[in-house]
Amino acid sequence: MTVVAESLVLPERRSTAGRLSDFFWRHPRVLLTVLLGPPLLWLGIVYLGSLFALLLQSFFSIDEFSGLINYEFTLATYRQLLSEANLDIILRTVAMAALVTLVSAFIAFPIAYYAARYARGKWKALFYLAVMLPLWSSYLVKVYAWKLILAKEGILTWVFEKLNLIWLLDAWLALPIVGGNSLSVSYTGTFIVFVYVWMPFMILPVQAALERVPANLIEASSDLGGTPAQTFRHVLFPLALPGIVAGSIFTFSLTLGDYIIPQIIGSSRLFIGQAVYAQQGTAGNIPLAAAFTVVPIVIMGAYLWMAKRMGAFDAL
Amino acid sequence: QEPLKELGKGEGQLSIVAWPGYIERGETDKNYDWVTEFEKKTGCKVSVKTAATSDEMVALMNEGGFDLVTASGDASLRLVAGKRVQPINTALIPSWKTIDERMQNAPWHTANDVHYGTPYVWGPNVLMYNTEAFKGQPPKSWNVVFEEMTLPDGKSNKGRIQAYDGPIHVADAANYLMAHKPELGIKDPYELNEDQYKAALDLLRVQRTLVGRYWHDAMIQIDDFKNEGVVASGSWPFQVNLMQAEKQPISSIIPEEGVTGWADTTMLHAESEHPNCAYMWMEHTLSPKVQGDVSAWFGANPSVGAACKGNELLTDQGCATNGYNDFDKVKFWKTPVAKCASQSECVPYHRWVSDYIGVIGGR
Amino acid sequence: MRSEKTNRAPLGLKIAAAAGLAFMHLPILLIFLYAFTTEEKTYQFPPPGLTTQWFAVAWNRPDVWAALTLSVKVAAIATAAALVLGTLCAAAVSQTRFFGRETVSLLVILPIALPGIITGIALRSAFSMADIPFSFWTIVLGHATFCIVVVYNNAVARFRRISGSLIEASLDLGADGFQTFRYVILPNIGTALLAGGMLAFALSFDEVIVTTFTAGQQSTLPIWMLEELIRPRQRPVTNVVAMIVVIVTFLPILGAYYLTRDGDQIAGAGK
Amino acid sequence: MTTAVLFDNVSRHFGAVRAVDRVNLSITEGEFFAMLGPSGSGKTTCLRLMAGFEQPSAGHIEIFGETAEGVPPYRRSVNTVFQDYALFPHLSILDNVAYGLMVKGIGREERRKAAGDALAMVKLPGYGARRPGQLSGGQRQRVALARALVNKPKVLLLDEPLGALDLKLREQMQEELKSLQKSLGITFVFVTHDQGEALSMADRIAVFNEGRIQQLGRPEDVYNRPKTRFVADFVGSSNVLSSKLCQKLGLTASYASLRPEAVAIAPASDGALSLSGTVAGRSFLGATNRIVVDVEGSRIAVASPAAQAVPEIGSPVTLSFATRDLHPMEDA
Amino acid sequence: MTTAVLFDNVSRHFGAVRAVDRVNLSITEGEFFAMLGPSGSGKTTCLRLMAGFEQPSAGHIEIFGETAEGVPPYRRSVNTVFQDYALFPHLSILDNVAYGLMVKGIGREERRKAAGDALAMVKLPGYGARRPGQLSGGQRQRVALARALVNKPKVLLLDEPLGALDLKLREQMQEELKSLQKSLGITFVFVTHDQGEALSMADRIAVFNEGRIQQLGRPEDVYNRPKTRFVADFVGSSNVLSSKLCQKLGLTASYASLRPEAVAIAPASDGALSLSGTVAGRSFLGATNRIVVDVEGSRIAVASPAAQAVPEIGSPVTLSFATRDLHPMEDA
Ligand SMILES: Nc1ncnc2c1ncn2[C@@H]1O[C@H](COP(=O)(O)OP(=O)(O)OP(=O)(O)O)[C@@H](O)[C@H]1O
Ligand SMILES: Nc1ncnc2c1ncn2[C@@H]1O[C@H](COP(=O)(O)OP(=O)(O)OP(=O)(O)O)[C@@H](O)[C@H]1O
Ligand SMILES: NCCCCNCCCN
Ligand SMILES: [Mg+2]
Ligand SMILES: [Mg+2]
Repeated sequence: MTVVAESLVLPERRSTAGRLSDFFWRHPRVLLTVLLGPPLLWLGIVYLGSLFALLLQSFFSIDEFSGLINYEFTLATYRQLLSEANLDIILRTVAMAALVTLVSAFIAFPIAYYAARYARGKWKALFYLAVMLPLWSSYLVKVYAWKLILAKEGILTWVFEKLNLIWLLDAWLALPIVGGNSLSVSYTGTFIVFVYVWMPFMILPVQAALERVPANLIEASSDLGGTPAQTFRHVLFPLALPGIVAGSIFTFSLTLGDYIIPQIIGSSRLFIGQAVYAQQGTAGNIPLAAAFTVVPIVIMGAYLWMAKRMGAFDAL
Repeated sequence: QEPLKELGKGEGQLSIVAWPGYIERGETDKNYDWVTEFEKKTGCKVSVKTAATSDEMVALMNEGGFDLVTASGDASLRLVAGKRVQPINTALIPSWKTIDERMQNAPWHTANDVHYGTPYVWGPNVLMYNTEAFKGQPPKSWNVVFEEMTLPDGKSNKGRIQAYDGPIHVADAANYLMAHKPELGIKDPYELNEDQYKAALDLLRVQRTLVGRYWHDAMIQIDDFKNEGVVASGSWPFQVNLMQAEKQPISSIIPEEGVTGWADTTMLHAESEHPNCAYMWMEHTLSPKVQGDVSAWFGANPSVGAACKGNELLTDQGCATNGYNDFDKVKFWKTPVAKCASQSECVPYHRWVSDYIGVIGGR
Repeated sequence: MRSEKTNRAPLGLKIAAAAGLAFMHLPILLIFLYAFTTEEKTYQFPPPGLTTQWFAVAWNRPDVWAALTLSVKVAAIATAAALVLGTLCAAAVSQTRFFGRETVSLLVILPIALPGIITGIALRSAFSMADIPFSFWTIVLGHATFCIVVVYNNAVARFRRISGSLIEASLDLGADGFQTFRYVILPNIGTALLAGGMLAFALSFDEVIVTTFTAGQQSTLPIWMLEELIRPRQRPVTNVVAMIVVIVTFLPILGAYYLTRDGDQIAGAGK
Repeated sequence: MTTAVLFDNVSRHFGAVRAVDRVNLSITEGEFFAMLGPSGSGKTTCLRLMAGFEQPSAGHIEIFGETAEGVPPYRRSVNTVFQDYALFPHLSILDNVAYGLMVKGIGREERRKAAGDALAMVKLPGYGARRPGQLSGGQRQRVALARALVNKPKVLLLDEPLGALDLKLREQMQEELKSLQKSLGITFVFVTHDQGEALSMADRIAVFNEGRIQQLGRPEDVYNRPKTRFVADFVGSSNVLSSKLCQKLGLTASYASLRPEAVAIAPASDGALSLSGTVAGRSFLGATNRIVVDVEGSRIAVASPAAQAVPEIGSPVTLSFATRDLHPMEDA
Repeated sequence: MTTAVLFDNVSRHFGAVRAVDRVNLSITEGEFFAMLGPSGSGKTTCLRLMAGFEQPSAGHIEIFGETAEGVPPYRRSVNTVFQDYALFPHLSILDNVAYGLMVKGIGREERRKAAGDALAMVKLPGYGARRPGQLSGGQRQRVALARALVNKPKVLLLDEPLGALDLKLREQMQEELKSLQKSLGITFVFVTHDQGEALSMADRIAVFNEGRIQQLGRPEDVYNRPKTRFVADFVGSSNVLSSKLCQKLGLTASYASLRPEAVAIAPASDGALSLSGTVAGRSFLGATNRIVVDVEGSRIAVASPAAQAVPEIGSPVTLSFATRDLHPMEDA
């Protein structure tokens, strides 16, 4: 107890840090600018700038023969985007993304629920690892592993043969739309791999949302006569919904833009990602590629807006 | 743009856009290596970017950063029109005069008597098939990939065939129609009027019902023949050779309708940063040794006649096997344009692009 | 939560969770299995024989090392950039009030909420417009852009947990702004930053799509893998590399878990 | 008189922790029963045993004569008002209150009407459309009450329902709760660690310590005649006279309790006992002054009416009190 | 007598909210000053203005005669004990206490010694090595106190430091704080919404409502002579006699306060006033019974000594009280 303040105001620090600190304290706006400047410069200028530049390109067109961009404002590219074949691509992709999201939520929920409500101590750590490991294993190697599994002469056929269930597989493949010559060239195959690769992104947000549901709400429901099923339906699920929406931002967006999976497992019918990739890389039609990217941007923009209103960002 | 006046020292680097299998440094099979020696000799370090379709090549060249491209006929004139490639000074390439006369002034690299590159190799798009599925009765016609039928092994061809995932495949359908629907009056599969074009698309729509997945990448096609039960497809001799080397039950023929094909040119980028190395490479590729090795590896034909004799890898029968003498039967890839030679108005390439995407998508 | 010790999970839930986990892990076991197969050209099932030779082969392949080194460098620098930018942003959003605060969180999320191909193409065309040649740094730039959000999320969550009065207490006790950052803020958000950084590293390390568009001739590990998978030379080598990456990252994941365990969940991890 | 809740030697252990330890009690129908005790003494656990969230480790529980073990919470006609209210944040106030009826399958109109009535009963008519987040603490507490009462439970359990409230609001709610209980005639089991609350509201009080009941009786008994040192200490601010002082006063018991308001600062009159000491502290409590007197090392608090003069700290005083105000206690 | 803190017409507005509205006060050095008021009345904001976390929207603040505006918190020799203690979770108890000295650049040994002494002063010697998470609420509160005191502040600000504590612990800490303040002679500014706490601890009390000071004075004045209805209502449980009753009793003021303990249930003796009504409620408070009597629609609470008989609910009674116990009030 040696320091005795002689007056209210302690002596001003002479160090630069001290003076700077005083300066920031008196001018909080300057501090804010210093904090926010670099990230905003990066994201707001570099990233958003690039996005806008890209969108701008969608108002140009391409010379069909030489493949060079014609820098004149036109809506021709959008007219092209709205051709039937391209609308098919958009519809196909959005439907796939929606389905993948739905089924991912369905598979992820029990895992997240168990991890949030029942797993404790060591088990909890184990669950966490079990969810994280697939996220950390190479995306490409996983996709190729599925190629082996789904190929006509692949592991799944082998298993079905051993189980004498090959008729079941054949019956499924005979179905219209979802069927095909083999799983690896069917929508079913594309769908399975999409779910496999993106579903883990759903688990952690859902788990986080479930962990935030106070235990006593569950007890309150039970106390008021709610059976476990009713408690799930009326309390648990609605409260976990923001987590599901947060997770779906990823499953939906990642499906929407992927071009590698449908290329490797699929029937050559294009998805948006492939169309963008093909227009940009293969065809060198940057304007059309840019117009195609408008679709996910608009969809995700609406999605994010809705998610934000639902409070899903807190669950991210 | 003026071509290079004289050859200087190598810049130490060279980057090439090429078809897969065109530029080998012995990594897949150490006997096939025509890069290492070049690098040693010239000090030009070669890097290769492979492209699976002509469109991709054009896009890569438009983007820039490359010195050379092995462009097929459907890409080469587009590159010239877009001023992406520069004329070459044949005087700086001593082996120019050894080039097969059929190739020396070929229209796909010559515009207004100016040459835009050196011929590389050429070849047919053959019909590759699985010998077990065809049980000793090899297909004779392209009909196995265009029409539903029962194959000699007793099973339908549905889901067991493939087709090329590039708009240029429309020409294969037109070629088939030339033989089977003469009333359409198709004279050149790359020059189609609306009716002819529509007939070709209709044929391709039938094909869509038979194809599980279109092939885009040579290696993936090989995979599909091995693991996906694919038994017949238009293909390149390259895949046939690779699979035969692996002792797979694979063979190929040139069907009775004739074939489309490619004759590729090594073209120099308009803004090439390593033109000296590029000229050295062009010269290098015209040596009978390289021509023979590439031809053997890819199943193609050399552009230098001398390569047909005495090449260890190609062997003396190689040229005949690969169709060296069928030059006239091959309808070489070229870019379809509206102002065509054989009739008044043709469907241009950009419609081939968008419509083919539609056909594959099920439209 | 107190009574849950005594609660048992319903059987249906257990089965569903177990089945879900099995679905997530069986294909990974397959990847491991094929690291040991004796067949090098195709993935034959079941494998004709097992061998450990591919580990030695992978060890001796210079291209593996080159790709690995590049990926580690890219991920490290992208993570460092994301750490700085994400922390600054999180500090601004959670410690101050300003117009458009809500928009910032949207802006930060955007690069990951939009498909990678859009980020990739946008940056690519911006680079070529600005005449920036593709290089190591363009890859880093692309990766850092979508890594910021992971750091930001972790940091914001932690900032939310540090009660505001903690910082005021420090000021009250005579510490200036920098001292408060050094002695109070940093120690309290440190573990969250570490966890966020690890996830950012993982994201960058496995990113194919954005890399495809922002890389020139450089080949990161995923790009190398793509090449290897399409044009295989020694297929099992790819699996060996994939397997080793998983095993080597096991400990850091566990570390991140324990570091942030009693705090907020590492939500949105690995996006 | 029916027995609403019966605990027969009930224990609940968590590992080594004996949260509830051999508790016997019987709560009569219509009674306002309070459980009082310090933090961690097992009050909540008792309540959870009644509600069905916990199962006894040993012993037997009956609710209205029926065995309670194995009956899940949602099949007990017992409802709980949780300490932090546990309102469903995603539902409107009306839907919160109607929740119990909804899960029972009561039609939409009917349950909304019932919920509206319940809200009116707790003086929150017209609040039905709001969300819990838009209400103040006291209002939420009332919603929680309405939500429980709408189910017409036979027993209502309340776990420190007023703990989070302002003193002023708390006093108001105490009165409201008490009169509500009177008018509805429902059995209330009320947990609190605030002795004043327990004394003023309950018909009977069980004082808990370390999982056991220390004393069970009417408020006056518990306050005036604490059975143990613990109860004397915890309930009211009784003085505990040490064995030394007891001896000095000629008592046989080793401890005795003496309420501050039973002590006067004055020479002893006839028949009264007296002790002398010095003033060690004093504070103004509004209605009274609290004067702490040091008597041979023990501190004895005196509640002296505000009107009376307050002696200075350090001055010697004589304390006097009646023999009947000294209550001998057990040692525990 | 030096003025420690001076507020000269200080306001602090947040948008439309007038958190602090034209407050004047002057706190004397060495004083124990309490700020009492309901939630949201601006107490914390006043404290934050003194500590430097907020700047006044209007008015002027002086601390020991020096202008406080523009001086950042870290250069004011004022320290705060936060309501939630705000101990640094990553530091040991000793390092927490030594923090203020560390950032001032005091050497390791010296500051550890000073921190150890401070811990001994708050009766926590030997706890230095623990983490805040390993202490109970009361212990943490003391650490927060030691951490502030080790800097020898000239003014110590305490924001409801006892709010989170158990009743029992709270009483104990009240005594300790009070004696500490006496022995150190530091100016304490103490925020609470518990009237009992303010009355028993403070030298002077400022009663806040809606950002304004309603009354400022000694505890006895505030309790016995509330200036406004609000103060009467909020401090103690004074009865507020409506203008109707005032008129009936022949008073000129429109409102008057009357403390429950000043009322007796008995016929009026000489010179006393009386009212009659019926018993509406009664509850046992330990030392007293609280009896609520309905007098022509107004409710008047009576604190009747526990020893006295309690009339039944509904029975008619007469209330009597001395004229001097009636305090006329302003309307506000
Ligand atoms: N699920 C549990 N697991 C382990 N111990 C528990 C559990 N529930 C309660 N306990 C312990 O049992 C004892 C009694 O707890 P209980 O909650 O019944 O006390 P309480 O009297 O309600 O206290 P408070 O006034 O703090 O709410 C405590 O020591 C507590 O830590
Ligand atoms: N930073 C702020 N922004 C907006 N309003 C504020 C802010 N701080 C305080 N207020 C408002 O000012 C008023 C006074 O708040 P203050 O915290 O001073 O009250 P208090 O008397 O301390 O209450 P409590 O007893 O609940 O702590 C409240 O209405 C509060 O909502
Ligand atoms: N574990 C990484 C999987 C790759 C997903 N990348 C998403 C990036 C979106 N911009
Ligand atoms: Mg409790
Ligand atoms: Mg406050």
